[in-house]
Amino acid sequence: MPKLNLVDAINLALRQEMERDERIIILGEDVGKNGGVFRVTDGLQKRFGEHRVVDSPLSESGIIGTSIGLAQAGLRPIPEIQFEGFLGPAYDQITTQAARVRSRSRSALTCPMTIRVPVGGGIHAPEHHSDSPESIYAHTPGLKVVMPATPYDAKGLLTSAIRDNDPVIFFEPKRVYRTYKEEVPEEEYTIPIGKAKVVQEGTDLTVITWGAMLFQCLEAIDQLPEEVSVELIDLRTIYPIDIDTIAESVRRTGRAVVVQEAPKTCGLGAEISALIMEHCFLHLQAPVQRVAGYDTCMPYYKLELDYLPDATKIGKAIKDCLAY
Amino acid sequence: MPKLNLVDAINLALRQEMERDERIIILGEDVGKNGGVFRVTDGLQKRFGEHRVVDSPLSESGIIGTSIGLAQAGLRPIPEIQFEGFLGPAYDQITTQAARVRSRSRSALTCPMTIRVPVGGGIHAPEHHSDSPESIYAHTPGLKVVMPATPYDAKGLLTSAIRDNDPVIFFEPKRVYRTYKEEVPEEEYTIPIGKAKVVQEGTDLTVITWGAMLFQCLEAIDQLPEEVSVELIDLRTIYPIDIDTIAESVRRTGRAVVVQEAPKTCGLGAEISALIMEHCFLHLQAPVQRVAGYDTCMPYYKLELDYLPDATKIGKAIKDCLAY
Amino acid sequence: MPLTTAYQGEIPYLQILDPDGNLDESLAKGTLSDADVKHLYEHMILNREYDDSAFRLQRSGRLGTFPQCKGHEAAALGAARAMRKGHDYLVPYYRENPASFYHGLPMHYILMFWGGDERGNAIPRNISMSPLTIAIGTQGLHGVGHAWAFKYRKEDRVVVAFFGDGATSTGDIHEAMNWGSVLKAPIVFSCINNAWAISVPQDKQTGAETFAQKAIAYGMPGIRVDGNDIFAVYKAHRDAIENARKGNGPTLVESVTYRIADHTTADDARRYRPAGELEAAQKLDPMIRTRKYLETRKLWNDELEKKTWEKAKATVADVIAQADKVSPPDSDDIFNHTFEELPPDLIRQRDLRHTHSIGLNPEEIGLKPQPEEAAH
Amino acid sequence: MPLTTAYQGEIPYLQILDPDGNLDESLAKGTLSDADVKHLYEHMILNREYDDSAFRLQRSGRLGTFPQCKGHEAAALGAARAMRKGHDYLVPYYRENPASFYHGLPMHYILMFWGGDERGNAIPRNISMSPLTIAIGTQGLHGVGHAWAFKYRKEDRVVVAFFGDGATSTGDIHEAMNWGSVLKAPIVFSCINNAWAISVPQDKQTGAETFAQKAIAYGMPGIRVDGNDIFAVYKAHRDAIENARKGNGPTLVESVTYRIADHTTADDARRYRPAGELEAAQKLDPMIRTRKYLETRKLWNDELEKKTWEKAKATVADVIAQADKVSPPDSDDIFNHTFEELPPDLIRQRDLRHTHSIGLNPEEIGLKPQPEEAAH
Ligand SMILES: Cc1ncc(C[n+]2csc(CCOP(=O)(O)OP(=O)(O)O)c2C)c(N)n1
Ligand SMILES: Cc1ncc(C[n+]2csc(CCOP(=O)(O)OP(=O)(O)O)c2C)c(N)n1
Ligand SMILES: [Mg+2]
Ligand SMILES: [Mg+2]
Repeated sequence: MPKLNLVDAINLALRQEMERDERIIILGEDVGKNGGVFRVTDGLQKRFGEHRVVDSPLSESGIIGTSIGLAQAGLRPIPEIQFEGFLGPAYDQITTQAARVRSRSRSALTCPMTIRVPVGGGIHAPEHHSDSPESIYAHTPGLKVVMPATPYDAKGLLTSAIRDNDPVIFFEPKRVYRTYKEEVPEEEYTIPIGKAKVVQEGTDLTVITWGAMLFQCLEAIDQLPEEVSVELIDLRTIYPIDIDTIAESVRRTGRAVVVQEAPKTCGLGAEISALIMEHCFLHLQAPVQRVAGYDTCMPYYKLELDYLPDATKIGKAIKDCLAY
Repeated sequence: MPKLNLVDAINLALRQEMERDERIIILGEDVGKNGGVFRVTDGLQKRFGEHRVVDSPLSESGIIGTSIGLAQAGLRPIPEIQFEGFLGPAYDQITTQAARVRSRSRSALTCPMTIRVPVGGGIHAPEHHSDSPESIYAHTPGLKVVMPATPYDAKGLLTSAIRDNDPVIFFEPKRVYRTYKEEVPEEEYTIPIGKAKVVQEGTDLTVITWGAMLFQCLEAIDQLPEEVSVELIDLRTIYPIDIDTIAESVRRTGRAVVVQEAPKTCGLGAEISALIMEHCFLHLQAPVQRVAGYDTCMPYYKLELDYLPDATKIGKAIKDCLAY
Repeated sequence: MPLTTAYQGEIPYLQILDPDGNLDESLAKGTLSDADVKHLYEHMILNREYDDSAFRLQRSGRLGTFPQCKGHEAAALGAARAMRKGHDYLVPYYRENPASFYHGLPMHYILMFWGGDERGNAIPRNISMSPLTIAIGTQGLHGVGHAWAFKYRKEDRVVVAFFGDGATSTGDIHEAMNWGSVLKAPIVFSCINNAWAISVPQDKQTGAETFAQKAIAYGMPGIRVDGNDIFAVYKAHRDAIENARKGNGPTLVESVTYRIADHTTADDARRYRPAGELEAAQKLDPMIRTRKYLETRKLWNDELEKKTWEKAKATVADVIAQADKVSPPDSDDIFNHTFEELPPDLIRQRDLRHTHSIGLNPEEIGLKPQPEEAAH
Repeated sequence: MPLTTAYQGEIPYLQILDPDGNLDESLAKGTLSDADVKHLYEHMILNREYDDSAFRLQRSGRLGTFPQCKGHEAAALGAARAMRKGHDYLVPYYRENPASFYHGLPMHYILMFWGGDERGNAIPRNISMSPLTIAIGTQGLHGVGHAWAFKYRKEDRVVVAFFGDGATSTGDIHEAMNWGSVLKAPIVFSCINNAWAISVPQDKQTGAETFAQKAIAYGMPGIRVDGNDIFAVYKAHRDAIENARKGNGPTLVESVTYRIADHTTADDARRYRPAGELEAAQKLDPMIRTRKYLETRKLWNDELEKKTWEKAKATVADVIAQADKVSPPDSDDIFNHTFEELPPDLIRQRDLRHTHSIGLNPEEIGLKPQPEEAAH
């Protein structure tokens, strides 16, 4: 089985789905001839033609707004927003329009589309290229939100997202794009949206994370004393949250640490922390701990590593929680 | 002392601040000649002139974007967004621009502005006129978010917001606009941003809420058996959250219910629930309970009362929590 | 070459039927037949009756906010008539009842919509139109997407997307026109300039003399028409639609009309309208000149007028009765149309009708059963 | 009246100095003096040297992404020269180094900015410009707000706001031009049309022949100029600025130039640029014709050229040294510039450098002291 990185795994999923379903149109800034600024859509325009892989005007609201029309008319658009920082101009079309098509029309219309968005920090990029807005969209009813951390999961989840009949935001942790490879089957497969993955089993404490932070968590766990047994859960889907997998684990371990890149306040970590209390109250040995970005603007890149959770910060939270 | 409703209290604060500081400009759709669709800015254009109370084009991004320029140039704009549902087109200017002016320029520039926005459901309005997006903005570093529930608080908090040297979103619970009156001093006064109010003291359980839900909570508490003693906290400021007041209370009562209109997942209630666990873990007798809007689109108005938390739902959560 | 012309362009203005009911025969040639005009006038009456009835329903507390369409009849119906019914695609904003009804939308749907019921927006499959839009300007891009899909599938369908003068200030309408033009999408942008956006007049909305000239920004044809003139509106839209159908891309049509009503039932236009403006506009009411024209052609008389109003009243009474008969919406529907398949937590929220956790699912989440259940 | 003209307009094109260095004397009259041109050419050299050096710094890993300005020199400097330095207000996007330096921005700030340090965006108080913008199009509205403030305070200052061809597709630039026009704000919109928006060419960005004609949508004057011609750029901006200063509102100026570089150092334009296009554009390089012109007037020679480059190299080397000397940013600044006064939780986050609660404030929140502290 070939070892692929995240970029190649996503590219492969896109190619296979486009072959399978000619209702699929990819659109976005620089996705065609240039193959995307991260080369995620590389080669697709050549293969499928300019009518299926479309270089769009510089207009994020337009990318999502026209995608809504395409989707309502029976096609399956896969819009790309070049960086999560440029979701802003598309926010209205995503939240007040795409997310509500089904509800507003009592299912007379649907809006199947997969919005691909590179996300997160750690790549030494300029402003607006390093944010983590996932909780904003998790708070928006009518949207599914997915964020795989690994190539295998990305391929399976993207396939599911594309086939889903509702709008899905598919966040791609850009810090992982080319830094991690694993075996990815050439054949098509799906991974269900809404199912977390237990990456590593353990008995003393549960760490819950998603996206690029998975690798920071692995590093943190690696650096812990050997006798500490940590269970690590990769959420993979941001909404709907797989609280069952989390709760099952925390009921066993009695302790939990949630790790996110986004600012702490009102981040997804708050939701998971609240859910854990609601589902595991009698089993909790310590308050659920949140390791998060600070409640500040994501700094320009010279300070980004000071901002982002890393193995040290995560390790300290784990130790504090264990000692509680 | 005159009894004022929320509309009049806000109008009075605006008038007094405009008299005091001629750097203040009000701008927004229909705020001038028409005095705002809720008449909150009634009479101000007549009093201060068309150059200070400006009827703007239908362009929310423009309302905030030009306000940013005004603020950077040393004025004190008070933009109005007509309904919270139309914050969407302004989202990018608010979150990637207004909120980051100070940080991005290392305080070389600042962005003092008060964005007034009617918020929330319960007034039988069309789509996009009944939402509760406060947690979105609480998650945005660089913004302060305020939501008074009563005329007295509104006047004092709006005065503080206008004088604040950073951007403040000032949410006005429109359901309360004309339904509640109280004594409001004519003289100017301020209420500090970031301080919650204990509306009613109690010993068995703490209810935390904000905005129009305050009145639903009061009703729910009213309907409880007399021997139940509930402490009720009106958050008033959404960010920064006054966790000290909340924690002090919950450490005494051991139980807490958070009530919000917004959809449950990733709402402010999640943050407060997580914070309570973090600050009061050893005192908690029951998991913090969230009474929230459902994780669905806000329904059109025929079903809005089924959607919104009311005294019955709040009462049940309180009872369940007490019985835990 | 030094100081030359980079671009030169102009925007025509079209009027065929003047306020006194006089027709420019040569321009009218090949446009609306007598039967057409008669039929469209009947529609105007029906809509006017509907409009007034809805207003009264609101005043008596039986309807939420309602935006009247009074004055827009020719602007909407002329465009609607130019479309192929059931084939071309109508993208309304919220003030196109006449066009929507013309295309077959059951009339009680609009009452349901403004009565706060999503089912009023569940457009039946055989009606070729999109749901009503409240968020100003957003629908233009949806229209472009639809048109793009038609082009992609090589269908010869054309979209007509409506929006108001106020909407032209939004980023979305700009992006829609830009995309439409770049994609050469089969769409017509129909701007209903009724002089006001709530209380904001044209000169506070734009520095341009016309809205039609915005077409030039996108390199597409633009035309301004007398929006109270059913012939002009029809002709401009028909030409634009056929041009789009041929693959030549979009046109911007500005129909100049007037909102002979408050913005909505929640508005009071006396607060901001200059004295006399409404009265002047009422004289230009599209119904007056259409009737005059029909009378000149001996196609109409008082008797027909009376009968048509009576029929309209009966129809609208029926529609209201039909709306009244609609069963109240099921509150399960708050949940059921959020996704094709509901996630488990949403099912719990639906079935238990609460969001607090105690008692949500006692066994599974390892809590004591909730007291009330224990009491059973 | 029936079929008449609602609007008629045109957009001029201006070129004064042609690619061979020939000047149209009559158009040039009253524009740039010999000394001006010489000075501006020296600036071009300085900027070209800066640009190439920054490129090399990036390639050697000492700078993050960097967008070169190569080719834009005349478009930026002509506009900058037309402004009153320290009085009028410059709103750049991210490719206006020449204009920013001309207005006095310390040159190492730009290296700090692209080196990932906010202090590069802390524009000194005496420099009349706004910070660089990464989010395309957003700055236009800030420019309008600034211009509005000038008007409000009755100052005779004018804003020049820059943006690219790609930016014209954003809703924000549309809203900015619309607002500017409605408010008659003292602002000039300067569109740098360098033929590409990363990999997207003009015909995928707009259906219009020119960007300048977008002015018509807003009822404001528009002009297209040869953006490699320092005279034309200067004159168009000077006229527009003076017009704005007189209270006549905005103008849109389109400067047609070319990005003689990749989009940024992260880009590889060979993937999408048609063969020969770059080479053709290089022949139109503004530096070539400006030098030719100066040589024709005997104001320049190889010796001066050599000396100026040497001086530029020395200056840029100094600038780099200055940037290198800047102390690393203090990570407390992540927090300190979030608000004027930090809320308590942010102070805790800053002082303890973590967000998890245990140990955040042991006494106050009634928890056991954290183990490490207990060990002390
Ligand atoms: C994005 C957005 N902002 C504000 C509103 C509130 N609003 C409703 S209608 C309206 C005026 C619309 O004017 P116009 O586009 O001219 O249409 P008209 O009502 O005159 O037909 C406004 C501001 C809205 N619905 N959507
Ligand atoms: C809102 C937004 N969307 C996307 C991007 C990514 N991006 C950066 S530069 C660029 C192209 C800009 O083209 P243009 O406006 O012509 O300026 P140029 O770079 O050619 O000078 C894009 C798409 C961005 N920075 N902001
Ligand atoms: Mg209007
Ligand atoms: Mg460009």
